[in-house]
Amino acid sequence: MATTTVTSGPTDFATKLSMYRSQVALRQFETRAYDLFLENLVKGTSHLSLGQEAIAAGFATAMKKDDWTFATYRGHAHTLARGVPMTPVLAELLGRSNGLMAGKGGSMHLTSVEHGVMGSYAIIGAHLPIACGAAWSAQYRGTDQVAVCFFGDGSTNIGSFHEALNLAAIWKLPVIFVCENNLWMEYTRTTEVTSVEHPAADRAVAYGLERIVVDGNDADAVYDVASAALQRARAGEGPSMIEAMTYRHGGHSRADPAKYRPEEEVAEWLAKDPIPRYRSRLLDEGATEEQLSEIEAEVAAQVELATEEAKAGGVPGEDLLMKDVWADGGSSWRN
Amino acid sequence: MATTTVTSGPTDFATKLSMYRSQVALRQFETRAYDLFLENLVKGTSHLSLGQEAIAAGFATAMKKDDWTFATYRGHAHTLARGVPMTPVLAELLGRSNGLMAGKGGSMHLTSVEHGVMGSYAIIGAHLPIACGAAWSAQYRGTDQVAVCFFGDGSTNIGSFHEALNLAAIWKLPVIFVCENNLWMEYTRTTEVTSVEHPAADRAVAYGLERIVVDGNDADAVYDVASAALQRARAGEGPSMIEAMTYRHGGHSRADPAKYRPEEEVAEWLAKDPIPRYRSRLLDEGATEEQLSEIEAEVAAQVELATEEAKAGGVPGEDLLMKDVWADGGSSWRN
Amino acid sequence: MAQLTFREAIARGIAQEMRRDESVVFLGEDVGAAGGVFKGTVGLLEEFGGVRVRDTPISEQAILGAAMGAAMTGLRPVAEIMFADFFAVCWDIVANEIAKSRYMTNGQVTFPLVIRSGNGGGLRFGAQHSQSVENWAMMVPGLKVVVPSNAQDVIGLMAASIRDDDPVIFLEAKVLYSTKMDVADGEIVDTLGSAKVLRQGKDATLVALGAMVPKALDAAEELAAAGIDCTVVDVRSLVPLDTTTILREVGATGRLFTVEENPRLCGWGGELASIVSEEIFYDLDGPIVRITTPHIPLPAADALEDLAIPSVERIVTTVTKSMNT
Amino acid sequence: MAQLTFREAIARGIAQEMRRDESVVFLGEDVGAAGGVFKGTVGLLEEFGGVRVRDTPISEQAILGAAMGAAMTGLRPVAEIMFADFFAVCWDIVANEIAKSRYMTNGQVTFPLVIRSGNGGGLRFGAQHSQSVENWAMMVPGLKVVVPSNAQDVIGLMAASIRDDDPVIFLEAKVLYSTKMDVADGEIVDTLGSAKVLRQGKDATLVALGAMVPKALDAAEELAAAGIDCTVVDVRSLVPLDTTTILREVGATGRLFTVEENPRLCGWGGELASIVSEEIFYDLDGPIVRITTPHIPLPAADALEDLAIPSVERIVTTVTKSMNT
Ligand SMILES: Cc1ncc(C[n+]2csc(CCOP(=O)(O)OP(=O)(O)O)c2C)c(N)n1
Ligand SMILES: Cc1ncc(C[n+]2csc(CCOP(=O)(O)OP(=O)(O)O)c2C)c(N)n1
Ligand SMILES: [Mg+2]
Ligand SMILES: [Mg+2]
Repeated sequence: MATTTVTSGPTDFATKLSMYRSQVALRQFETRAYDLFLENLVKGTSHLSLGQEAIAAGFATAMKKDDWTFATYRGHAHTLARGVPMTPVLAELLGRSNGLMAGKGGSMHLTSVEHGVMGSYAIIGAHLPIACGAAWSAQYRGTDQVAVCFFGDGSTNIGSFHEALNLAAIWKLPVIFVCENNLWMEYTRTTEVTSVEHPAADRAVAYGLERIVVDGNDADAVYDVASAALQRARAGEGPSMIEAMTYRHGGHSRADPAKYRPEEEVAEWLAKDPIPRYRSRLLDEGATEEQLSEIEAEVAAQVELATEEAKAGGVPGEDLLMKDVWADGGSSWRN
Repeated sequence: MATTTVTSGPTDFATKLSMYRSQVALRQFETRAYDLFLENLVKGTSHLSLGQEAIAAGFATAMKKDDWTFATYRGHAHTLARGVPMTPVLAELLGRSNGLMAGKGGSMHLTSVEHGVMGSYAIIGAHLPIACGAAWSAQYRGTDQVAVCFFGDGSTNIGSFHEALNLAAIWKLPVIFVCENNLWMEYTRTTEVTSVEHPAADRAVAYGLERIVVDGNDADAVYDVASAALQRARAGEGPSMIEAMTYRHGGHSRADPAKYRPEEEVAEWLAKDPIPRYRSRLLDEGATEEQLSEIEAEVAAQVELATEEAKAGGVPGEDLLMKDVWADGGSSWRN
Repeated sequence: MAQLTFREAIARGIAQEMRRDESVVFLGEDVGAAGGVFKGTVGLLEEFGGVRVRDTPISEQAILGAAMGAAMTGLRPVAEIMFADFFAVCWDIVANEIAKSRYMTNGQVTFPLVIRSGNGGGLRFGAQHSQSVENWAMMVPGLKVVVPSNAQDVIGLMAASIRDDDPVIFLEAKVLYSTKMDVADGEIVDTLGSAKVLRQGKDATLVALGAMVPKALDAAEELAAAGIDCTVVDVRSLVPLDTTTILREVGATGRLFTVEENPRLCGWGGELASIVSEEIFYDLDGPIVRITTPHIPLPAADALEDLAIPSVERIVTTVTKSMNT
Repeated sequence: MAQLTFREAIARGIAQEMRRDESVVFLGEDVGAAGGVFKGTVGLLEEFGGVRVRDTPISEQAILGAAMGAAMTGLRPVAEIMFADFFAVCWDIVANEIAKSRYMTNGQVTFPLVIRSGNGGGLRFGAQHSQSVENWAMMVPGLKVVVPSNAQDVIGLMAASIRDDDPVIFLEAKVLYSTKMDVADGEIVDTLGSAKVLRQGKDATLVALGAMVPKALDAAEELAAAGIDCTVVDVRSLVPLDTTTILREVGATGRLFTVEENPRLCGWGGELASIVSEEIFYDLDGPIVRITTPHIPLPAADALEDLAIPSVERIVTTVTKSMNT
């Protein structure tokens, strides 16, 4: 797939194992979230990244602790991958007061500033210019932080995509735009409504950027391309745009059975599932079955614990309702 | 300049002469408008196309009567070039009731549906998707009308540019996007805030379109490229994007002395003034000095007459103020 | 007569008009094969084909720009903006272009188009997918604003909106999509600018809109049981506004309570309060009271959202308290 | 003490804060070398350099997105949107992102930013360059809205807005840019949410904003000559709203007249009317009357624009008529 030719991934094996752990955690967490939705405990909507975990894990592994993530409504994976604990994320989905935002944001707006997760944005395209702003701030303040901004293939046709890419390019901002191309918008195939085949990469030239397409179901490949782009950003060489090819295993949102997709397409991509694929690579590269099973079991225990803790969370009340519209903590618009 | 290699212009000489007349008319009209502004008779703002006349004349000459023009706030030239008489246009600038829109629109919103001038739009970018809509309507109704949408170089960085180009491409709409690249936004050089050198042409590829740059100070060259794009649109082959290089002789708007531009740049472009250039070409190609002077004199007489008629126009009153918010002719929001 | 959900009524209303008039076309995201994310357009693609029912990219400015350009050149487009919150990404086309162009051109162009959108909260979708934006539209001269509260009205008001020669913002309370009622067979056409008196009382007048209408009715029942007899008016259309009915009904009881889902500041209820307190000031027997969502972004958690949006209980308490002081 | 124009006051206010705080940065279209199309930022580039004062492309979403992202990561950006009408092309960033993100994240992020913009009519710029959009902003929970009426207030309110940790929409009446007044030397810092009583009367209270303030004052003089003695309140900030002052002054005279440049529907005057008619209903001696631009797009011609926007004459006539019936 285009520019990434040799894939190596992290050089030390411990990092590879932790990148595996990350993917397994995202998978198990979201599988549980789906179960809880079926039990009617997840309120509102939610959008799972099942099948797309390698992108979140690959990037988060390559990023430094104080780099920034900007995610979409499909943001569970990106949030967890940066190290946010499972309990507050799950509690947020359940609308509990021990949720990451005390229930006020919900699944589509996961944010943990402490972990560099600068928000999940639910209106298509908005966070691309916002990520530019964070990158501008890093540039102005002379830190070497980088803003990494994830979005979908369908989001490449909205106006703010264009404005953000141009601004990032002319200001040489340390921002990385990552298009997670899972082929589908909600229920419409993106190529049916897009003027080029690769909606992000084929447009990079319009902003003077390199055309980069990467196998988004291979955490090592993602890690490599992420590392290169991060280095470029830190070196003051400006933004990158990366298109990572992937597929969501389930529907667009929690209630969508995804019947509109051809069976063969689904089968083809299930065969490319990033997690078993990475697992067997690790085995090839020297990991033991025991090591990997242990990781999986540890994650399973975490998910259990998070489930219990989230369910035990309180119901948010009037005090939270009227809190934090303003920086003074309140919501008053009058004296 | 890129794809246009052989320039011929209209094949019959009468059309060439009328294209000359058109340019002279635009020039003389706007020169007069500027004088009237200095006399404090032109109310509000206005944006002149002095120096850019070849684009309006070239396109209008190539278009059919029922094709559509979508212009910007810099729209006097495009409006007149489609055959709208001078008097109502000038009266509109003067805020008179015999104005093209009875004074309700002003210089920035010239519209004459009767002449296919479907509006002048003063918010950057808005009319690109609107032109798509007209083209869609032509496609749906099976007419062979084409929508031609003019905009500036600085307008290529706004979101709706991107949305419109993509929609036009995927729906194969009969619409032509014409970027009049006069190098400057208001007071900022466009290349300073744009990620590519040719802000329209260098981005055509992002929409699967051909890269077209034309000498916008040569009416024949414009005519040729316009004719080809119109033919393409009528043949159902979809949109074109054309970048026409040109220069405004004066400031951005009526009050701007344009001091920010290097003298040599201004001199260079004044030397490329489309009107003397076209005049001497016509002489070369067999026109007589007398013929051309007569055209110029006729236009001058028109401008005189229009000035008188516009000045004689009435002052619009309460009846016009409350008219035509709604299709029933009124403005009532209650019963 | 057939039981119809609110969402089915949307599709029926549009289909009724598409059958009648070839110039009616429909566009939006995921509206064709998928039938819309709220299933409001199920069956349209099948009946009218892909030339009249078009799926678009995620490009709201292009969607509404296309609708505008088509409307001014002979079509009568109906466009879907999936969630009303997304009006913010295409507000220029709505507020600056569609709303103003007829006036600016002294009537040269006309915009017979409808923009329909899922509006409001109650589904725990959080602050960016739950707004009630009726006031965004009411505030802009040149837009008509229609907000039905039940399936029968949906059909008739949709038909009236499509037939109207002016741009109509048609807001569908998402929380009502699954509500059902018996709807008459055959063609249904209603009238814009006509409020409906749903209950006649003598003590106070509750004026409500969209999803707040059933709540106001329920509250009126409870209040009646407690001895406060309320009139309930369903506004149905904010522009044009049926001030005749509203002023008559408020004047008759001498008391006005508005029930608004929108956040408080600059809500339509404020506009009503100003009309009432200017025009029938001397008919008022007591303060005008507005029951609204507090002036905060809407929270996602079910418990919080239920606290935010006016509830039957809050209506009852507020009215009772105000009538007893 | 120095004579200063309103436009010079803008630059002085921003410069005062940029000198004081390195984290204050400025961005917008043509704001650097050109000093802004309204010359509101003349001298900033020269004093603070191109790293702190940045010219942008014509990309309003990118401008405000950049301001937002910078504000949440340690800067205090001031962004210019050239004409307030252009808020429509970036309304999502304002209304859905900046306004809501603090609340949605339960206070994790803060947005110390100011968006300043040329607002309103009077310059014959037509419907797309003359809107008074104060209500667009007031309507959205999470935004503060400041509208100064004179040069001295510009400096102090600009300083207060930049120091405020919340997003402030700072609207400058374009028609006031050339007005002059004596302004104190040295640092000026004012307070958001404080209305000013500019004239004290006993018969009626006129509440005005921005460019309508000088008109209300002139009208009050004429009315006084005719025997109607008016209080004039300059609202100055719509959010936070100084209801204490307003209710006190309206209560004292028993009559409220609002003077609003915005088109009528859902204007801030409606909000005031609803607050007054709920909270001090029994102190009112007569109808609440709003004097606004009619609910139409603004026309370009000078004669028409003058008819549309409230004039001193219209204020006088309206108040007189209402006080005498
Ligand atoms: C401005 C805007 N328009 C429409 C939507 C509704 N919407 C939410 S997700 C989505 C599809 C996005 O597809 P893509 O960008 O490919 O991301 P994916 O969901 O596949 O990750 C749509 C249309 C929205 N949230 N915002
Ligand atoms: C959305 C929006 N932003 C800013 C402006 C203000 N503005 C008017 S014209 C202009 C410059 C446009 O430059 P260009 O597109 O090159 O056209 P030109 O004026 O050179 O013909 C700007 C910034 C506007 N009208 N609309
Ligand atoms: Mg996708
Ligand atoms: Mg230009």
